[in-house]
Amino acid sequence: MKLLYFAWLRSKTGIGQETVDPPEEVRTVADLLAWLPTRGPGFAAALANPAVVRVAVNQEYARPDHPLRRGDEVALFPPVTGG
Amino acid sequence: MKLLYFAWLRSKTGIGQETVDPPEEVRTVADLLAWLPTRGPGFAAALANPAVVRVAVNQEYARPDHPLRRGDEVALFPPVTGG
Amino acid sequence: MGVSVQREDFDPGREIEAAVAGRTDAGAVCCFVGLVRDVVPGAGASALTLEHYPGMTERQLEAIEAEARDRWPLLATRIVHRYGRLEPGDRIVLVVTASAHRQAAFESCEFLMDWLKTKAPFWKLEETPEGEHWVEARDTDEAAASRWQSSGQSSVPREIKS
Amino acid sequence: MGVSVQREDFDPGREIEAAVAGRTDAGAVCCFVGLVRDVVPGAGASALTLEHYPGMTERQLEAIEAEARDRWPLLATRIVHRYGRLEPGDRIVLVVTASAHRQAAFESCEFLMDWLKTKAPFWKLEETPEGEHWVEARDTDEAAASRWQSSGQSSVPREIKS
Repeated sequence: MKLLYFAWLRSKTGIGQETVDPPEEVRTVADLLAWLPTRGPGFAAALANPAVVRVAVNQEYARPDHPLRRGDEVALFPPVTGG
Repeated sequence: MKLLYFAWLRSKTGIGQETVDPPEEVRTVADLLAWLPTRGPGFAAALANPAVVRVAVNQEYARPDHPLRRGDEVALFPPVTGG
Repeated sequence: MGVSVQREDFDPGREIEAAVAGRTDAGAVCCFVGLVRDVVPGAGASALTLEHYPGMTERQLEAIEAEARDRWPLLATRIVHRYGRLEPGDRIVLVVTASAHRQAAFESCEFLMDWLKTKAPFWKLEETPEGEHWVEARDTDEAAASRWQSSGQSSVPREIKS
Repeated sequence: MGVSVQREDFDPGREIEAAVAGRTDAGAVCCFVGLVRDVVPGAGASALTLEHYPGMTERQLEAIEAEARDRWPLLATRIVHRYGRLEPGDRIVLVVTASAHRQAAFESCEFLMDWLKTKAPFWKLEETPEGEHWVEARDTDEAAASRWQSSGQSSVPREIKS
């Protein structure tokens, strides 16, 4: 599974892009957001407040119950501030 | 008193601009709109429906009770259609 | 930035540029351009002639512009309105507004157009295959302008957004 | 017509021109330009860097554009959004909409800007004298976007005015 981090999620994790192989119990977006902080203090800090983290699966906004597959591209980012 | 006619008020009266000396009883915009049709069939046709005639006195929109003076510039025109 | 009533065409890109030239406090520019529509498509030309009331037109446009600047925190405003004979596709009118935030720019631009349509002394004489006729005012334009008068809706800026 | 996400500047005048080039059925063009504001006036430069999500950005902009065309009778739409480092006064974003009548042009342009502000994956990193920081999303932008979702208000075009 490909993970992308943007804006301060990238600064806090120190990662722009990585490939991960989450445990089998990680079946939804919510599962992923619960699992990631267990990977280290940077991830814990970045995901301390999941309410301000937006998730896109395969470049479409996804809700917490959205199912995840092996080949998905999952992006994590704060609320957008363009325009 | 200077009178100006625009759009179809000009076509119907056949006049773009004229100087008139209305009788003394003509003291307001409403008086003027009542007097003008008595001046001939073109004026009667142009003012047949006073509800669709807008009046400006000295280049400001004026209501029927607006008082008139000798030196005023009074314009008569239909609802505007610019923009 | 003022008002122009002119026979000549105008350049929307240059007007947008001029509205915010040299400043760094404007986050939002809204520009509206009105064009001559071909009212009888396929039936050949349907040009129109715009008549106006020189003197009163400029006065009205300046009053409307001042009113917009009273109602919204604007950094620049520009109104250009043409008169004379115009063909389908020709530009008729331009309004540009600039503000720190987008809502003031959008609202004031709409406000100015609504008032132009109902208060500025211009009249359109349309050429159709059946001959010339004076375009009639539209009730929907009156309705659009009247919404800025009611105290209930949008008569003052809503909360500011960038 | 279409969407561009680019590092380069754009030309609002040319975009307005292109939106209605060769047509005589468009009576109204609305153009919005967003610019970098100097957030700390007088304190020297406060440039910003716009980060985006290549791929998803274009997808989102195209989806938003299609949505606007479903909701309003538009003859042309154009969205340009820049990324990279920008200085105060620089253009960031352009939206152009064209329609027969002005209300559709104004409303759809506002709609597109509201959605861009809340859905398009761009993030602003601001340089201030105290250092860099990520700009926070504004509740007022969410509120502005949500008005297009409620069925009560403006979700379908109101009566048409020219």
